[in-house]
Amino acid sequence: MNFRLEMDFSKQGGSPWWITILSIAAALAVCGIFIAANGINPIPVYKKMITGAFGTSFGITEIMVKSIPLLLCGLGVSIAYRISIWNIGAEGQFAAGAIGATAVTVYFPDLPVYFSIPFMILFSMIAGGFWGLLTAIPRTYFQVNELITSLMLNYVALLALDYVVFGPWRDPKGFNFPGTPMFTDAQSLPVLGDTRLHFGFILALAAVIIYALMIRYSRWGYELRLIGANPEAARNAGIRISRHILIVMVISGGLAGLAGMSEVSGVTHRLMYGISPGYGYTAIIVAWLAKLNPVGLIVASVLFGGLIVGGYSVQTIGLPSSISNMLQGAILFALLAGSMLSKLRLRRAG
Amino acid sequence: KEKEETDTTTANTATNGAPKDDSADTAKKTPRVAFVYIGPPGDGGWTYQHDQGRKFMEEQTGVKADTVENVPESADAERVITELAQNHDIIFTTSFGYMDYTLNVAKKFPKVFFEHSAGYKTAENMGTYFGKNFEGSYLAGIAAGKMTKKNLLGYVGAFPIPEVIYNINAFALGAQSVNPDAKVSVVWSNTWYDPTTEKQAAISLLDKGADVLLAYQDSPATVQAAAERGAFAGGNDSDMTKYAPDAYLTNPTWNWGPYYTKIVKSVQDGTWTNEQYLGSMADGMVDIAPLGPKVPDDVKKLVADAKAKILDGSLKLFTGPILDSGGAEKLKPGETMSIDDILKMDWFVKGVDGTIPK
Amino acid sequence: MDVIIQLLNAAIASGTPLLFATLGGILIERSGVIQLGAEGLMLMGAVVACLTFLHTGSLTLTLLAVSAVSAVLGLLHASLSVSLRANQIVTGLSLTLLGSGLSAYLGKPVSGIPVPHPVPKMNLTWLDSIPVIGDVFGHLDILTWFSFLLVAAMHVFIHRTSWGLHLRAIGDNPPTADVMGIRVFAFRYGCIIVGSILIGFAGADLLLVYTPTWNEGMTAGRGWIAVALIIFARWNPIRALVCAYFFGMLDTVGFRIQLIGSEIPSYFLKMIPYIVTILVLMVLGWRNRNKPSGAPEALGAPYIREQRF
Amino acid sequence: MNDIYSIDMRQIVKKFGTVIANDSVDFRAKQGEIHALLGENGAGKSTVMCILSGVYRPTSGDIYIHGEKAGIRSPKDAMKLGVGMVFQNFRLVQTLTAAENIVLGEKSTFWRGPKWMRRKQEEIEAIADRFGLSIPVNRPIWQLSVGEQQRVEIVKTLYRGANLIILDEPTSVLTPGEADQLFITLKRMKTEGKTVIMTTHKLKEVMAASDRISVMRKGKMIFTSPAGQTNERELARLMVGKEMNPEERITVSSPRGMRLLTVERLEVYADHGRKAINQLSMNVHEGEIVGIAGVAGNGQKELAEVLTGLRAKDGGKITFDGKEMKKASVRAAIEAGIAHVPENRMRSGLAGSLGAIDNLLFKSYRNSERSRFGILRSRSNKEWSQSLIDQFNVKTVDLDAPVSQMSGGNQQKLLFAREIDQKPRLMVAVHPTQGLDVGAAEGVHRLLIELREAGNSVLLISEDLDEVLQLSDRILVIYNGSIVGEVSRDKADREQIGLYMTGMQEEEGVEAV
Ligand SMILES: Nc1ncnc2c1ncn2[C@@H]1O[C@H](COP(=O)(O)OP(=O)(O)OP(=O)(O)O)[C@@H](O)[C@H]1O
Ligand SMILES: Nc1ncnc2c1ncn2[C@@H]1O[C@H](COP(=O)(O)OP(=O)(O)OP(=O)(O)O)[C@@H](O)[C@H]1O
Ligand SMILES: [Mg+2]
Ligand SMILES: [Mg+2]
Repeated sequence: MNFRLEMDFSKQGGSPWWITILSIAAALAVCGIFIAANGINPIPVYKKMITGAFGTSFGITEIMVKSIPLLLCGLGVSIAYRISIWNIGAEGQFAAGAIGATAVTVYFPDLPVYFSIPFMILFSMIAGGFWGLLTAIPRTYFQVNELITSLMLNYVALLALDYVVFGPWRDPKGFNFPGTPMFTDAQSLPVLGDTRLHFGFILALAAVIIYALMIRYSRWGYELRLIGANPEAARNAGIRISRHILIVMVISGGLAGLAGMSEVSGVTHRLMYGISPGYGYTAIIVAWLAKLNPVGLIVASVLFGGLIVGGYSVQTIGLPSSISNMLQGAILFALLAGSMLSKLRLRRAG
Repeated sequence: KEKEETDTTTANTATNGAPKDDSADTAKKTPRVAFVYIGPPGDGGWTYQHDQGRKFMEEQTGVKADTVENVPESADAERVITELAQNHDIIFTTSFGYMDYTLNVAKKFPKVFFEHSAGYKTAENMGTYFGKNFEGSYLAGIAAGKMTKKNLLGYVGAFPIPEVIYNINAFALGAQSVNPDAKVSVVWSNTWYDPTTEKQAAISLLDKGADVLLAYQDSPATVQAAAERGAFAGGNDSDMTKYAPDAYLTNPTWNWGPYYTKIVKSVQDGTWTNEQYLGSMADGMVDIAPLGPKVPDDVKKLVADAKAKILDGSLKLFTGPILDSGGAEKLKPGETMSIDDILKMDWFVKGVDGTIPK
Repeated sequence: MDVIIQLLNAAIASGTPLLFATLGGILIERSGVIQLGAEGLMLMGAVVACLTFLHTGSLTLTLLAVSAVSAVLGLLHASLSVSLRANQIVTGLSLTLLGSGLSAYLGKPVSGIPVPHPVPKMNLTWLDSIPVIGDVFGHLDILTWFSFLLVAAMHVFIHRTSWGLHLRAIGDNPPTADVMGIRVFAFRYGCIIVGSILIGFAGADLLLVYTPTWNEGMTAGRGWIAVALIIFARWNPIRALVCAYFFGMLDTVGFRIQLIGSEIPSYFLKMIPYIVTILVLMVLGWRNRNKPSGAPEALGAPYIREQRF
Repeated sequence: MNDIYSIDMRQIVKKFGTVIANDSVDFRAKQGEIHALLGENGAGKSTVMCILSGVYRPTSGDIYIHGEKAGIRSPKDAMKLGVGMVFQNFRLVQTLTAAENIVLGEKSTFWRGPKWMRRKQEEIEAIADRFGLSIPVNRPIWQLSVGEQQRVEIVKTLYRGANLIILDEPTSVLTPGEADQLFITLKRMKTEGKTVIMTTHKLKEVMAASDRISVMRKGKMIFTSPAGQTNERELARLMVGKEMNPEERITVSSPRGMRLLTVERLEVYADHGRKAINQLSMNVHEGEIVGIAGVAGNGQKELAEVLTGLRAKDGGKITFDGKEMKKASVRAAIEAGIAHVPENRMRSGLAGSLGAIDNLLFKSYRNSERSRFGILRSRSNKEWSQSLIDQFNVKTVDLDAPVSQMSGGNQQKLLFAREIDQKPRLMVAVHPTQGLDVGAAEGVHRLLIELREAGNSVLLISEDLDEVLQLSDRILVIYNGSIVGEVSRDKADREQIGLYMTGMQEEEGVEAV
């Protein structure tokens, strides 16, 4: 009697919860070795990471703050991913959205709140959407791979952001330091009590809910599902895929742009260089972890936000910041491996 | 004063003189200190010097400090500072981009003392500190003006902000003080840290014919590029002799240790104030690195003399006549520029060749 | 004339690390596996090069160590993307995360320490008499020459050898390659491992030749540029050479335009390479709209033997 | 007497998940014979052959080659033992040339210089000539016709020295003439001592070409006999498990109505700039089934795509129901009442990972009955789907279960349900019974005839000449992008059509009237 391992790909969807737990545990164990090599007991470190992130109301609201841009960008990436477009340009669309929102504050500084905030939202989405469109047009009409276009456009958007904050939009009262003037209260999203949790959270949740409902119940969502399942069949059903790619990239970019708006208007209150520590890239991972599932998006962005937040917390114990990146990488590897290994089946052969 | 922004005033009313609160007394005996760094301490420049300062302070006061490195100037900064504020008494935030975040946290933690580097906003419990590093640039300019054979100096600037611009101007003025024909060409790298790009910038200056370079960058890429071409060069923030002894000129450096020690002690004995401290060569916060081994003695002497004059106050930098790069008179003869005007400089002096976006 | 020489020199200098990484990426993607982990691999290559060279002082040992570490990372990548058929885009991103974290961790002790120039130059004095050629090729270091050789070798390998034929088949149509008796998995493993080593070399070259000091994140996004160059070069090693140098050159052209005294803000000059890349790809896409794109047909799709097609 | 079989497969079992594709199959073939393996769709023929050629690994069972137990674990092992296979879906690398595809995997030398390639080309051409197969060795595969590709596949196995050559459904892509040519080649192989195994479900071919016949049904091997000792009738009964007449014509005549579709001088360029349709003219009347016969790759695909709005035309005029169709628009075609059964249902007709409801909604989701204000009317859609599924007798576990889990016949029924529910004026059906077994095919045929009886029309594009002959009121033959011949149902003559199909003969002045 002998046994053979086989992979069964007939089952679709995510892996069972215990595989996820096991994967994360394995990653923690491996990183624990590195932490121990630093002469530090890893157990309290992990405890600190978890309590630092989830243990206090401060930690929890901060994770929520962090998860807003991740959620919005992740949602954008995920919508594109649904029709098999890999938008790795959320970073640039985020910057474009931040620029668009700030443009409202620069050119119409005295709008009352009920005009300024909606206009900022609108302009951020237009700017982000336009940036997405710049990826979609080469893709649909010139057969240019969207990976490369969206990646290149990230650099362009970040340089454009640098240009406006160092150049024309520089705060005249800011001693020629980079950065636009501080936003007024009318240009800032309201916050919850004395935390930093701002209205962007509602925006993000609303976006996710609208997305979930649209996908399930709307004609447009049906068309997206069809394209995602089988583009050629979708063409046969009279759906114009190239137009959908354009629309979806505008929406995808618009959501990342909204993230940019919510970050400048809700958190930094001015446009500065470095407002995004790579939200757009992390969003790709969030979108993948969520596997197109709206609830998954919320969970993944909160968990990944927590992981990043916890990563800073452990530094005060004397660990280098690199542990956080390593841990993220290791956890992802473990999850990837875990979700695939869970398809392994032991079979009796012969 | 112009600097009293709305933010500062609201912060003042909010804090209500809280740092004098008695409950903080015990903590003040051995204050818990934290540093927030923009990069890794091993960056060989800005963060490295701050970390050296931290170590010096720890030796002097016996107080151990926590550090958090690689904190981006994004929403993360405010969270990290807040977290630190929950269990520390003094927090040094060491990058310009932390300014608003530090201010926000300072408002929420009136009992904690904040010190922010390179910015301009203060609060009742938040001071700022920086130094006149242009004094070092001026001296480096003297050495460069002497060393150049082609009368063309090159400068790799990170970003066109006042901090970099006044250093370039001081460098040019220093060079022109010993070599009236000296010109400075400027390229902007538009990055704080990207050695490959910085090196390309340096090479393009060398290709243009510059034979002495200075870079307002943390990485030694410019010094390394110059060394390959047999030119002289300096970097910024720290002594870079080790990267290319034969090609090293000098550059301004920081020495934060004494200031950090002072701040910790002032908190311990209750004399801390929210001043906007601007250090100088005179108090040792800024200096220049020892001139490179290949710099001739007469040049070294010239530099040493000028340094002595700066120290004794007989040499005042940015004293007229100074023309801008277009030839317009900016300072009348004998007129000295106010420090506020220096700190927001957005024009080049005559002899500097470069553009500043408006 | 001088300007041309200067531009060529700059192009080769900053293009060589890109070239190594692009070649490595081409090898991997030709076998049908997307490679987005270049940034992490380059950082690991650089840090390992720095550590070994500072400890041993031997270039050979350094390159061996870089190869070994990159091979291990490649093996990790391969086992996930080939054997376990994981999502290749996410695998690449994880590799980048892991590589940047691990390299920063390992590099702590050598951060900011200068590395003496260990890579000897080939001084071909007999070339000096030829005008441009002599100035450009007369005094290059051996790693750069190695990269030239690699381009030629890879071109010959892909188009003139049986393994090259296998590679093209595997990238386009793994089931067919499989029934022809080509071991798809073994080949993909081989390509990923060798390709990862080349990307590791890109980091090593950056550190040993170009900016010889280790610091966290010293590649500053070059790995991502290499990922783009793979597509830009349309999976062809000779075009990779042209594209890498083109990019290396555009990298420096912005500074030179600044120095001419142009009033164009430097930010816009820095955008040039990215915008040019997109425009060139659009033109090529338009011109080749009726031909196979040159992309490996099976790129990104894990191979499962018993799956129905 | 030769007791040792060249191939002896014993008790082969193969499971895919829960599906048992092969259930204790025994299969033997003698040296130097042409052995036909018969079975309806899904019987498990391809699976056995894939096991023999090492593509699949059996769940259990043994294989003996020339009496010795062979451990075939990969295609490479099989090749070493002299087993070569021509797959149902060709295994060719599109971007490589024919010669490169043929030498692919050869390990003799490492170097593949131009000289080496030239030598190999000569070798290949010699082999091809010997067996009467002509192939363009230097052109990339994507430029070759299907017949040429198949010949490349055969040469490939010969080149690699296979003694046992398996052909999986070789004739489904060939014209009758090409098929005859193929059988000549196979006979030549036989005389050279090679063993040929051919899977098919076309009874006529089997009787004409093979020495021995095996029949599979539902994963089991149920019958083996020399060709001379059986007949078509018996084989058909064995295959489907019931008695049936393999060439029965459905004769229902209804008056043909007014002209519905007119195509005049149509010109279409295909994907790689090749002219796919050249001055094509034809028409379809109400209440008739027009069959388009032809060898794959002569413009059928493009014709169907243009008529259904998937592809833009480059010249000519199409009039449907009195209105000219100027722009290519799938939606306009749907609204005009043109239904489409695409050639490969899983590739372009259905979305495998979605459930039955979503697949049924394809064409109607824009109607006010199915959606309102951009929102789908979920509840009423569900009821509607259920009624369709009941009406067309589609077997499915659950309305939301992915349709990829359905069997091929049920998938096709689902597709027809959707298209017919549109109440189409014209149905463009491309290979509607491809991959279906006899029973399911019959059902499809009935649906097409019902459409005609209701006064609608069908444009039946099929490579299966029998099917075209069986159903059509009128047969048009397409060759090289033009209609080269027209035959009415009473005068249909296989040979004549075969000549048209191969372009050997062109009817004078064929003009759609
Ligand atoms: N890779 C696979 N995965 C899952 N099921 C499969 C696979 N290949 C075949 N099957 C199943 O095995 C059974 C036999 O399929 P096989 O392809 O051998 O039939 P066949 O006799 O060749 O039919 P056809 O005439 O359509 O080619 C079918 O039920 C089919 O669905
Ligand atoms: N790719 C696949 N993956 C998993 N199961 C499959 C796959 N293809 C087919 N099956 C299963 O195999 C069974 C038989 O499928 P197949 O298409 O061969 O049916 P069939 O015998 O040809 O029936 P029909 O006469 O309706 O065409 C189905 O029940 C289906 O669930
Ligand atoms: Mg079959
Ligand atoms: Mg079937």
